[in-house]
Amino acid sequence: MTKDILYNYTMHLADNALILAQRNSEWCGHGPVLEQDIAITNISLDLIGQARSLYQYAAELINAPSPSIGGGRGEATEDSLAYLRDVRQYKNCLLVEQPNGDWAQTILRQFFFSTYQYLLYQQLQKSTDDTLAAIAEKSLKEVTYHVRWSSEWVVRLGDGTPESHGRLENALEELWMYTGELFAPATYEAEAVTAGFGVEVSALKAAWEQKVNEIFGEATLPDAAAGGREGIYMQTGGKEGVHSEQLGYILAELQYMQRAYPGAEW
Amino acid sequence: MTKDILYNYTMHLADNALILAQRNSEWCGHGPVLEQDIAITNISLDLIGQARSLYQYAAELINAPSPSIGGGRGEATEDSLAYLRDVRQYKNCLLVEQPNGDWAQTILRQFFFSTYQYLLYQQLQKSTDDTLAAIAEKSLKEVTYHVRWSSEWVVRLGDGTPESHGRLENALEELWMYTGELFAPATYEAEAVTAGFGVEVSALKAAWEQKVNEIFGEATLPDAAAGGREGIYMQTGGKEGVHSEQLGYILAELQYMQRAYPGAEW
Amino acid sequence: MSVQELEKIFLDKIDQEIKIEPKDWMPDAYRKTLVRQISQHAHSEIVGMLPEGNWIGRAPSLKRKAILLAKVQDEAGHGLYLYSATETLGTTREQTIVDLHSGKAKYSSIFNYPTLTWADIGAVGWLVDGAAILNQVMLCRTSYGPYARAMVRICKEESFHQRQGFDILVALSKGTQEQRDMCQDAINRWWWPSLMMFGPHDSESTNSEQSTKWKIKRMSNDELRQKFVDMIAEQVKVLNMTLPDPHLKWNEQTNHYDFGEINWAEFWNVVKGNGPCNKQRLDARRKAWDEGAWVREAATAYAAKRKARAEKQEEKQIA
Amino acid sequence: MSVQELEKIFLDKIDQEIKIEPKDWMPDAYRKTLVRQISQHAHSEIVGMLPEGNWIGRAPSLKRKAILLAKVQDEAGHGLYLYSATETLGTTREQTIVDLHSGKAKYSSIFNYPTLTWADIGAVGWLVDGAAILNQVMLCRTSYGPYARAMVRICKEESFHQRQGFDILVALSKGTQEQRDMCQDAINRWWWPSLMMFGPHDSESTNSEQSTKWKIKRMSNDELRQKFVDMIAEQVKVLNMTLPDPHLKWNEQTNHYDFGEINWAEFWNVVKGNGPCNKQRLDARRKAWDEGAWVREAATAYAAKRKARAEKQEEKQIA
Repeated sequence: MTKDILYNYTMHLADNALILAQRNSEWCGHGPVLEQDIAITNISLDLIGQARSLYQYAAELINAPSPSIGGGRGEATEDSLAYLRDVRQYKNCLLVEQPNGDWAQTILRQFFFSTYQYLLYQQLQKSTDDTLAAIAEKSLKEVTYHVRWSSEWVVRLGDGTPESHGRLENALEELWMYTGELFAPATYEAEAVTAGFGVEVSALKAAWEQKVNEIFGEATLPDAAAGGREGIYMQTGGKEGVHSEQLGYILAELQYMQRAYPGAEW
Repeated sequence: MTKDILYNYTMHLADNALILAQRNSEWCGHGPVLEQDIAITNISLDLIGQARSLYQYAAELINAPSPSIGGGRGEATEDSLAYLRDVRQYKNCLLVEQPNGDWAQTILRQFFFSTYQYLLYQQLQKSTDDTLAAIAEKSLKEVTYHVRWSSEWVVRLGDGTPESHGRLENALEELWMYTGELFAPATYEAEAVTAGFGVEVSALKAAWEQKVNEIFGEATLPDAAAGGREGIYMQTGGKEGVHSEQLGYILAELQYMQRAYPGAEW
Repeated sequence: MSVQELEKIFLDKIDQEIKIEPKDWMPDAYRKTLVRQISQHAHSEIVGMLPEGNWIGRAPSLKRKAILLAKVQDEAGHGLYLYSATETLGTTREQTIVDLHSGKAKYSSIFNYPTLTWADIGAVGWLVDGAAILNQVMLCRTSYGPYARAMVRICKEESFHQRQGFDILVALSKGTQEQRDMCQDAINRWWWPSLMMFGPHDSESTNSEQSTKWKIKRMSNDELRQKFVDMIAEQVKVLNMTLPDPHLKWNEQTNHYDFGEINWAEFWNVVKGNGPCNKQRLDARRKAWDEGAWVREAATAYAAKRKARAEKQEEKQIA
Repeated sequence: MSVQELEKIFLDKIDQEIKIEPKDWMPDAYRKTLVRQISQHAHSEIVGMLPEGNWIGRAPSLKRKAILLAKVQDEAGHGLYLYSATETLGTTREQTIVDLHSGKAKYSSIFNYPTLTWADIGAVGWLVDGAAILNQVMLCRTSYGPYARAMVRICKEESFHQRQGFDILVALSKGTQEQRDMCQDAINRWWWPSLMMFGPHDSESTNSEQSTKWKIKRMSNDELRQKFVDMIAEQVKVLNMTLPDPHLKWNEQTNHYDFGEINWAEFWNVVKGNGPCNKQRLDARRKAWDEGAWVREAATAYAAKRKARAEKQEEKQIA
């Protein structure tokens, strides 16, 4: 039972990292300036690295003798978990699957997510589960950089030109409704807290808002939850597998080779 | 041997129809005006119908006792042929896999292709292969409408506003280089002519150019091969399976379900 | 004639089941109600193309692809009939569409849910079209002639669509374990939203009473909903699936199925614009419209040129 | 000093294998040749990101995805080093990029071929990077200092890339029949274009002679090509694959592989802009640049604001 929770919890963390990595990697070769092409690819690489560690751990959990989780397709591996689950099995939050849009939208998505992930991993380092704690600790350095880089860009765009300011506001319009889900615990997150190894995400909200508002201040934007966004309804569902229509297309591309050539080694 | 040729020839015709149908269907629900949303969807439906007849025939050929073709995955069906071949096995011409672009590009692609297909099917009706002849005859009515509809739109855009005229010219810039392949016989097309059931595509070129120039005249465009396009190099390869990078993405979406749920009936 | 006399003639026609036609006098509120309802219905057809269109590219067989494509095309056709019906009431298609894009006009909230798997296409056909049909069958006898006649055409096609949707689910229900799970999951997600399609309880429904008097509506929301539950609760047995309602139970007394309470907070929330896809649906429609502007302009410009040329030709021939 | 004297100093340095540095006097033609060659090299790195980037989203395992992403990122880095090297010669990065987009500057024609299957990613790494490395190893000793130093850094990474490409093909060669077919097919399509990467025969090469005198180039096109053939003809055996050349044969006399004649018509055709992807590659680069304009402007505007604020702050502190 605890193992089921641990598995789901780990998969959620892994899916978040993989889907955002996949989205960011669409920029590779198409960035607005070479240095930033490199930077966003770097973040993508960090996130794939995190995803791999987490999937590997989840695969271990599945493969260890215990009947309840049910891998189905033989020995689970990081690749079977990433490439052979369909939309309803994916547990990432809605935020990370949203389209790249323009650079402002990509930056803001990264800033929202990295700020959350930073706070999450800070707590997760202290998890009673040693593997999760170790992965969080190792990833925290990377995430610290992601927060810094995306914060700087939010400020640069917000306090840049009228056009960049406007585009950042549009991005906010697109993405704000997906931020609430980060702090609304899914079943397995609540269970993971009870079981002792999970982080209480609702408790991260205040610190997250503080950081967002601090950076928004520098970016000459009103507070994120102000400026007409006070009452915006927060979308949820992704963490429980009820996604937007975006994810199906992401998976069709991501998984093509493993689906088309079942059982092959690469 | 003749059966191999017949199979390849039929698959080429089928792939052309399917890939263009798939492209056109991307407009469904997103057309510039409701009546045209319906019209382009209709063309898509006609093309899927043609593709199905042709794949069914190809599957019959494969399934009939004869060792040489090699289906590989058990009994061939229209769906196994459409959904379980990868890029290098697809035999459609490059023209039909090009992106929809704007309405002008979609229209011009359709006009170029339908005009070609009309001339092709006219000849194919007389094929010594009864099934191909019957499919061509049945499809010819549909294609006649596709030619009329797309011709009317070429004229409307060309002789509409300066913007629509300009967009049509851009479309011409994008697509002209893919028209030569229609009339450059692939190996199996040449063999099919020799075997007696195929159409000599190079012989269709003059009539095609005449029709194109007639419509371009009405559309206040210079002749298609004039206006700086005289020496444009014609891209080939699609009919022999050497495609543009577009096709991989088309297939990833088209084939997702059959790849993800192998062997399932729908 | 005085307004009172005109109104009497109007109400007499309604009484005698004579259809009201575009040129007939009708009360402003009747006209307004119809415009609101028919355009909302038209928009539902058009916006409804999006969740189903989402699976055209990925339909799992060529046959299913063709059927789905034809179905979504039919919906565009229904949209056309209905926009024409609103035009008989003096509102142009363009104005109607502008109202959709501005958020002033509504469309059925059901289309603000995402289609996540292929099974959703089956569930939408079976449940959503199934619910729509009950409403539409009633509207075939609505008092406004053009609306009633549009409905007759639409109903024929819709019942076909519902069978196709059910057929998708039948195939899944006979399939692999993965397919059966997909089927049940889609039913679970679409059941409650499809019950919401009939609108609030009769006691809460603000527009219903007057509409019933005018015979625009001929059955109440709750009556239609009960009919739907009774129908689906039987059909779901054929699929060997269940409806996600622990309170669903045949009631010997009423000869109907009892069922649980709808989550009305969710209903109103989606109506208010907070459904999972409200923004995506409107954005997609606006994008299609805005990016199509130059095409419509070109068509208009060309038609004008042609007309001018034809007139010139005529002048010449006369001269 | 007279130009003659300056030129003598310059040529003496070349003779004595002393690197030419940015502040040194150099003949205009030397500078021009270098700008042309280094910027072409830089553009090749950047355009070269596209065919490989095409498979990042579809890489067949997470490990391969990470490796490929890192590789394409390295290429962006190489582009940066090389743009910096052209800047030392007085040409800005922006100007260099404008020349690429206008079609004035060239890039390696190999990147105008499409990557159609995953095996192409292996073949590109093995053959294309393999060919590039031979050229680059030579350029580590080129006479212009900043170029030579950039090459030293690049070479280290490139040989790593080539091994990774080969490793992809090794996995395929040990895989299923489909994978082995995919591998052979990719080799068939990439072999001849990679031979063309070394440029025309020495007898046809217009720029070579002067470049050799100035020690920009230190081996001829044909020498490098032969080295490449000798290397690949051995490595292909490890894969149990073949090269698509019936004339390929070990020659005991020359101690080299003989090989067939290149299709020079195809070579020149692609150089002229008629390759399968010339238009797509340039369009993609232009699009990235144009759509990034507002981002670059915002960064510039923000930097200027910051600077102005800092200066104001300083003034206050002084006052």
